[in-house]
Amino acid sequence: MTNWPLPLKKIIAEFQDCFDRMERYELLFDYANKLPHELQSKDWTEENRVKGCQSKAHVECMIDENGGFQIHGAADANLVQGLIAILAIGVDGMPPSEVASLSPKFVDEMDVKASLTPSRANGFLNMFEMIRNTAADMETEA
Amino acid sequence: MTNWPLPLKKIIAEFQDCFDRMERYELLFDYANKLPHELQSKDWTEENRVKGCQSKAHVECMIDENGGFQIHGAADANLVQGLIAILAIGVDGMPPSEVASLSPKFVDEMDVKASLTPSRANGFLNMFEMIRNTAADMETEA
Amino acid sequence: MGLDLEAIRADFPILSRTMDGGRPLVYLDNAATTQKPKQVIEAMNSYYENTNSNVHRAVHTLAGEATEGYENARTEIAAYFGSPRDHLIFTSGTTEAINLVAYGWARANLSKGDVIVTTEMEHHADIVPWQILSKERGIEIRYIPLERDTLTLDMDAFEIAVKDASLICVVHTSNVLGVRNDVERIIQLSKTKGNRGNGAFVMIDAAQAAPHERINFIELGCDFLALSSHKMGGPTGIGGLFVKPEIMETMDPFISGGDMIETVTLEGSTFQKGPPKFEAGTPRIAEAFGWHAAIKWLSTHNMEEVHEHVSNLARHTAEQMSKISGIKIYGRHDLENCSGVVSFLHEKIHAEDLAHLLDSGGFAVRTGHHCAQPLMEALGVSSTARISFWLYNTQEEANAFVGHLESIVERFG
Amino acid sequence: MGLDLEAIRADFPILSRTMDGGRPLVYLDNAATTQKPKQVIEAMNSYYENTNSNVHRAVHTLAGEATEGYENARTEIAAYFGSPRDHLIFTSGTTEAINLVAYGWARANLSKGDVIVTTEMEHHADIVPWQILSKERGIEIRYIPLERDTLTLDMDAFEIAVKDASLICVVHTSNVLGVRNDVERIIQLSKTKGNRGNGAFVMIDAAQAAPHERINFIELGCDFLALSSHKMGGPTGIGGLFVKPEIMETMDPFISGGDMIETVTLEGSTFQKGPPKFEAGTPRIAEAFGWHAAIKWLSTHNMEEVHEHVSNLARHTAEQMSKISGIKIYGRHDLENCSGVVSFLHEKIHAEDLAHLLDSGGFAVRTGHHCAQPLMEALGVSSTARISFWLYNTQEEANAFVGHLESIVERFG
Ligand SMILES: Cc1ncc(COP(=O)(O)O)c(C=O)c1O
Ligand SMILES: Cc1ncc(COP(=O)(O)O)c(C=O)c1O
Repeated sequence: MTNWPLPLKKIIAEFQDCFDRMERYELLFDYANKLPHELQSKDWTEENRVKGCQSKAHVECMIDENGGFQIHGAADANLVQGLIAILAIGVDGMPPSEVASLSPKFVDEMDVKASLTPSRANGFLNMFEMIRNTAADMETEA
Repeated sequence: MTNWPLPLKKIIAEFQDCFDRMERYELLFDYANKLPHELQSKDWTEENRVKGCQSKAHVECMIDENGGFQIHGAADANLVQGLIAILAIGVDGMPPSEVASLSPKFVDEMDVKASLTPSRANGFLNMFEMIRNTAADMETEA
Repeated sequence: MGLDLEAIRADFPILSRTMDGGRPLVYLDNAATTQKPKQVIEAMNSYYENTNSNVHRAVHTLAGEATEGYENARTEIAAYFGSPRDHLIFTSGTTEAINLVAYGWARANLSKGDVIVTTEMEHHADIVPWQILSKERGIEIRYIPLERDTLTLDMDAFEIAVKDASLICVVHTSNVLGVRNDVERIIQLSKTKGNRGNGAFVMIDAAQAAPHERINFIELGCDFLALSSHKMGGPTGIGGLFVKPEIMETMDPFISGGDMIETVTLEGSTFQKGPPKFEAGTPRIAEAFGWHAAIKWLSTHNMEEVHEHVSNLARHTAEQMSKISGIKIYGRHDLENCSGVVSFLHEKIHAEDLAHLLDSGGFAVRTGHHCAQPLMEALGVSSTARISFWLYNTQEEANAFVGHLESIVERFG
Repeated sequence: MGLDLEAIRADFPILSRTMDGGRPLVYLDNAATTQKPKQVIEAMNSYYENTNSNVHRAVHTLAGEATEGYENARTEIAAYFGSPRDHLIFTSGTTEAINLVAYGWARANLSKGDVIVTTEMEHHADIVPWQILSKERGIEIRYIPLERDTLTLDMDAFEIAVKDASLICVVHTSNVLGVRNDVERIIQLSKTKGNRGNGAFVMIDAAQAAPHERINFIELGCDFLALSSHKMGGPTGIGGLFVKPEIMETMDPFISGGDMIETVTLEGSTFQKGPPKFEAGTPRIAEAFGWHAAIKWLSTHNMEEVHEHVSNLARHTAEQMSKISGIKIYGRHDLENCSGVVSFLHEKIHAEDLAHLLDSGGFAVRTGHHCAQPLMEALGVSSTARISFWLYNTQEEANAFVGHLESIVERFG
């Protein structure tokens, strides 16, 4: 296992304990309800839309009062929202520099195919890329 | 062997005696020089052009003084002209009604693939069809 | 009699594939594309392994065989649709076929003030080309609405709209609702009342119909019929447009280049007649061999039995599904001539989630707007989940699907 | 090093086919279409037997694998041509690619008074679309002549013509003469002197170049590059147009329908960005898998060696042929960068007769105008016979061909 941030490590372990894909989906559904910072649908704009997702997904990155990274997001499909939640929990409060160097591979380790929604470009990877870039920008700006 | 007109029968037999395709082509080349009624190139018109032939081929049907069928034709490629010649010799002077019911299968028996020049429509079959139709028309007109 | 499903399934190599967790593949996305019988795969193999050559204008043996096979495919495919070979133009599919009508025929024959009538039920392939044409030429488009209660076309509105119409473009069988339109009546009305009684031209999008209904282009009496090979057991990359020859003559060339010309000089060009005029460049040769093989394969089955089979599967499945709490069906499966398509939603579980959850059971199900956003709008939804049956699907598969859907709804609903 | 011809030939099932009288097939019609290695045939088989599904917009496993494979094909094919994936639009071949430039770009960006410069050496695919556009929009076409003595483009004429030109369309390598144009200089002149010094757009027809020359679209610096899969070991039914992204943005949609839209309402539609905007409908999925396999297969060979091999074969064969009495060669095979094409005629034996006679020896040879009637006109002939080599052809085949040609000339000349 790569050296994931601790909260992510825990989540990955949870998924690896699942019996089958259905159970993993159940877990993802659970996480969908655990968004640390839900982006209310009134705040869903063209600007924070994740491109390449078939369902609607919106994500914004912010810095908390301690300079830690925050993901605010939501999606209309639960599996997508679950992924956003996991990512948001995994990096919550992390220094942007660390977020910028995170690998999207943790989803493979969780073994949820939802991440592979075959849009033209992979929606999840697009989101991940966007988050990393934002984090990198925050870094240089800081 | 189908019941071909005698002159055609003889020609078919000649071809069947050939050793290989090259020899059959040689024979076709010979026949190209034996056109009974050559259509001079000055008389090549859009109207008597055989459609679907890659090379230029022109054919006209006439009735001789005894009411017998005549094919006047020519082509720029020798193998095509050879086929026209064989057909012209084969039916020369025949009653149009017999020409109208002739089958193009004799070419298969001669085993010359030239007949199969793969144009969009098969040039030789187009020519044959045209000749049969003209013969049938002559028949009804007579 | 009836279909021998075991024998049919044995013809499709992909149907023995196992999915996640060793589950068998249950392929229910046939309206998107059907699977291919081995006869089709082998026909293309054999083409590439024995015959491959460019067609037309060459005299060597391979070119002869390739040309013969290619043109033979045209003859046999046309015959399957009740037509002589010179009625069939090969295209890359239904989409290009409809575009050929828009570029080749409509731009040459319609002008500002003309009206094109189409419907709310159409696939984007039968909407966007007309919208582009409309914008370019000031041709008006009118959409026949879907009756919200019966989910069928508003034929009263059609009877009125047809009077002004020069061209009517209608989908034969919906790719979302499973509804078969009364194309016979639409064509008859178009021909008698269309264009102020002078008769209107009719284009029928038969992409979803041909896989389970035998269509006779000549008897049907429309002017254009658009088709995709890949939705009826054939390969991707090929389809066709049937056109009445007298109408083909009034069409301008569309895609141009080699093979569609008679002569080219620096001053200008003259074109071939008939289908070749619209088939520029190296054609889809292997694909024509493959489509031909699909037609041959389909011909060994009774298409009335095929239709009954897929429509029964859809009807029974829709019935079962509608008993699951929270599931709503979009479409009409009580109609005798319904196709194998069932669209549905769950009141709480997002369609995309549903599809993932179904996929984990081995069930291949599509979700989305199905390239029919105006229809989605009419249904008041942004997308649906959709299953679609073809002749190899079994009642057991349908039952298993319903069972899995039930358990998903219980667990996630 | 050098090419391992035996291993290469073993990859092509068709090359072991025997012809009339048990003679081996000597396939010398590669400029029309090349044969396909078994890796390509198998890639398509495997697609149909394991993966077949419509791509994009679905979440089930097969759709995911098909989409991944299809888009991966785009990435890898684009990379082979030195480009990012968003530069490559899949088309049905070179012909459709050039039509896409004519319909999608030229109609949106050129107008009456604009000048398109092309050449006498072009394939009809690069002439007819411009003639149709010219007639429709009053855009002028100027043809750079072929220098009758050197059989190369008159570059002095080009330097003058380019000044007024908005768009330059040139064939990279002639399908008749074997001549490779100095496309680097043509592009450089177009960019610096074109359009009164503002720079002209350049479209390069690389159908005949890609099979034996590694082309880097970015380094080459043209705006459009048109290609066919079937001439480089890939399947029929697919090809591509490379376009610079900033230019792609200025293009109108061409073929329209599903998959290329962002939204469709009854009022109008908005379109995708990048290549998807120009890929309406179900794409050529199996074909993309096949072309990708061809690119992978080609990548295992050194293209400089491939080029040297085919051009040496052409050069030596042309030399030998020119010693046969009555044979005249049309083309330049003394040039180092000549392709594998040799056109010829016999003073007495008609080209079509020649082709039949050669075919009876197992030699697949093309005759005709090769979709280049203006070039035929410039050469003062109506057709030629043409042999064309690819990487699997051997010196023994070339020798056998010359021998058979000699014997034909002796017997029939
Ligand atoms: C130079 C050139 N351009 C264009 C084409 C047309 O290619 P396709 O028929 O694959 O569209 C060809 C093929 O014959 C060619 O040789
Ligand atoms: C009704 C209908 N029309 C047109 C199309 C477009 O067909 P293709 O994508 O094969 O061009 C489809 C396929 O999705 C369809 O279902």
